[in-house]
Amino acid sequence: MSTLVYEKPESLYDRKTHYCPGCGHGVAHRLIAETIDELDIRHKTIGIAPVGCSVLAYNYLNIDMVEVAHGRAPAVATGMKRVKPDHIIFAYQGDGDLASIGCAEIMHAAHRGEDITVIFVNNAIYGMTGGQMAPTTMVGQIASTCPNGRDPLKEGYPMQMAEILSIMPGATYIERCAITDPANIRKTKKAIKHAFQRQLDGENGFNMVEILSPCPTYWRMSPVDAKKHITEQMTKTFPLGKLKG
Amino acid sequence: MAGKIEINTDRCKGCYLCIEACPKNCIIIGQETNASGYFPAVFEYEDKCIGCSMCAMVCPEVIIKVYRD
Amino acid sequence: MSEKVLMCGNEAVAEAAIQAGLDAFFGYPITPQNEIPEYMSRRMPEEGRVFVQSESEIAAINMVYGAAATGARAMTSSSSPGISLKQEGISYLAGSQLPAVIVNMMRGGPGLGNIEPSQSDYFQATRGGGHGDYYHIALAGNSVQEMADLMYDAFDLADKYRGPVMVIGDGILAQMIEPVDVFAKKRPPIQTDKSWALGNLKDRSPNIVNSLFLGDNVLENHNLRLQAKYQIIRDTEVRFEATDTEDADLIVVAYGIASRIASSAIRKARKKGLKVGLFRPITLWPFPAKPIAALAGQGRKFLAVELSYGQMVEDVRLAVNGASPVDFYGRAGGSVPTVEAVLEKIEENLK
Amino acid sequence: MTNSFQEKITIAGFGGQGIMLLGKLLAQTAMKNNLNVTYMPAYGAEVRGGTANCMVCLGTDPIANPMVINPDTLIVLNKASFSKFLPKLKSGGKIIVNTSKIDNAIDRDDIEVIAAPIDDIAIALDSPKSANMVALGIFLQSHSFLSPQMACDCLCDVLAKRYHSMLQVNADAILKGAQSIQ
Repeated sequence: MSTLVYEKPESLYDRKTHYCPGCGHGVAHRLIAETIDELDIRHKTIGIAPVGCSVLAYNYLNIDMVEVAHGRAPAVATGMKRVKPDHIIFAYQGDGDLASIGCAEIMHAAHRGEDITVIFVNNAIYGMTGGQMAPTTMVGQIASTCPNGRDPLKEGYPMQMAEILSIMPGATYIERCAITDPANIRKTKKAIKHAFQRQLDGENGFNMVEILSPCPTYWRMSPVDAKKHITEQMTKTFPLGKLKG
Repeated sequence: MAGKIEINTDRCKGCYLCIEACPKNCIIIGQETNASGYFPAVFEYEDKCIGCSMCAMVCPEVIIKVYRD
Repeated sequence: MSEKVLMCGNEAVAEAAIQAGLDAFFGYPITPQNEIPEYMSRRMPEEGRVFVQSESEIAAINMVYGAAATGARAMTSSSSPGISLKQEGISYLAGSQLPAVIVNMMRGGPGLGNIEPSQSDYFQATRGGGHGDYYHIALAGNSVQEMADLMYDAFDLADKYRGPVMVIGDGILAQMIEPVDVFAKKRPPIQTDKSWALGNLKDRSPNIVNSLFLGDNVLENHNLRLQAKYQIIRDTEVRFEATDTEDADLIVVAYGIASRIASSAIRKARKKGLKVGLFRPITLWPFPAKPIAALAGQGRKFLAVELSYGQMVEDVRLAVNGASPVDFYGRAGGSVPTVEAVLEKIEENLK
Repeated sequence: MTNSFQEKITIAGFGGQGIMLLGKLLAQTAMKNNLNVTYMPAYGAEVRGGTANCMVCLGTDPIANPMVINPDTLIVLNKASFSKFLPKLKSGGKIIVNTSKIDNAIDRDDIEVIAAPIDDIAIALDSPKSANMVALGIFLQSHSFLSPQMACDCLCDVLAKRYHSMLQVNADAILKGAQSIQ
């Protein structure tokens, strides 16, 4: 007599995604959906989809969602949380959205200590527009707008947003995780759950979970190699672990 | 402990992360393409499965159901 | 009946918004509208409502977007350069069909311009302003009292038509102090269907607030629905004030502060026996084209007076459609037309 | 029943002389006594120092245009304002000049000059900061539409609560200003 021990969470639609094979967004969506189900907060959670590959996140997460302008998710989240303080408000953002065009919005949401959660999916590249350099692209990493690899003298160093935000008094929980192997995926979920639980408990402060996530397509790697690349290379620039809280 | 998985192969995109994650090597690459043109992951060695859910944990498409006895 | 008090336009607009049921204000300082966020920062917490000074105009309009998406009455205010920054968010509000109120106390431009009164954002306010095929209602008062009164209408119209509504003033209307009763037009907010709002997900499928429409014709169909809404607004929401236009040989068209300067000139012209009237658009969009067309012809002339270099005059010409000559007089860049200059222009037209 | 009238006033001085408060009190007094009124502060980029000026229009009819280009009455409390605004004063208009700070010759003979050592009157009251109120007293005394006492009665409406201990001092200054030109 076998029993079902794992299936897709209720807060995730049973739907084909537009993501490339091996993309980390699918796993990140699932972890959020599982967290929402397990905390039983579907009726009072609002998600914010960014511009970037996850622009259509509202097609996959079976919850109330809003799609917003590029980089502005933390400002939208601010407006929402202020009028709906009993709701769990999370912004789902990529690296271009959060660290480049939306740098002011993320810094100030953290600075004000908005009681929101940001799920920051960092794959060090612009996926949707075709593999251009991101603010988090690593030194030496090739992208379509730095074809010889990122040169810090010309393009600057990758922005370490978790470290930058963690020094702000308004930010109370910041952790960097990775979607690589089952153990790290479990840790990622635990971090998301902790962040949402903080909102649920009415704890003050800005929460962010940064997720190092593979982009096999624009890293020009197989999905399996892309995961190894996170473990072996990406974590050197973006070390895993809790930075605050 | 015996387990069983069901892969919705129609929706598989052939990333094979599940194959890499499976500690018992129960999953293989299928021989025929699915509707999207991918060679899907296929649950082949059913007797070896322990229902550990590692495959489901890494699957980006969330198309694996896991059963355990 | 409540008593009139002295308030500047900015403060009157702010208090009227609160009385109209504003739930959340988000803003960023810029002269000459600073009294609005300052006033809100005092009063909104007193009412147990939300005030946030944002990090930028872009953030402010997106905070409005977030609050509005949950069905709250949300508002921001700014002045010309700041309104340019908000255009991204205004386009998204229009695309996502979210109600919100934006106040623009116009100053001189282009660029950083200056902080003096101006009406040079007329094109921006009446042609959508941001990207995409959209319009929003634009309401322009010409006194502190009317600016306050229009706030009640602005929130109701935003809710009724599910979209952004702009209330347009200028540096003078923002700063000038006049006796005002901000409660004069107080009424309960109109009740509209807000089943589209986010939050409290129970016994329904999830709501999505979105301006992204992919797929064949999907966006075009969305645009057609918006256009149908705009047509209803054009047909039903036009507002204007016509004074002494019936017997007029010349009709001066002016809105906002320009209409007050024009009315001084018209009064002097009437004393000289010249038959001059004033047509004052209150909705800049929808522009009162039909009422102007009805006055055109019959040997009548028109004169548009603006604190800009010929923006509204284009709408007057479109409305008149060749039936009458349309002249223009305006100053811009923060310079204000004098009554004498307008009178001279009137006399020149009636020679 | 007064005859129909409209008065356009420019009040100017340097920042800190209480120009804005003078304008606001005049506007409040007009409103309280059933006149139509507009008050338009000039707002500049400079915050402290520099010149400050405001425009007040009051009268029996609704005020169409709140802008004052050529005032009927000009109140000037410092030299810079005197030089800037005197040429704009309407022919037949009145100028109230603070002779404590302005010793310039007036080169127009088509206007009525009301000269008073406004700062010195305030200093004599032991309240140098009330020069603005002295000026208002002079203005009201030199026109017939509102009495100095009416302004005194409106002080509590425009002075912030924390300054209400200064109500009497300001009222004294208004009345003293009025007396100075009787």
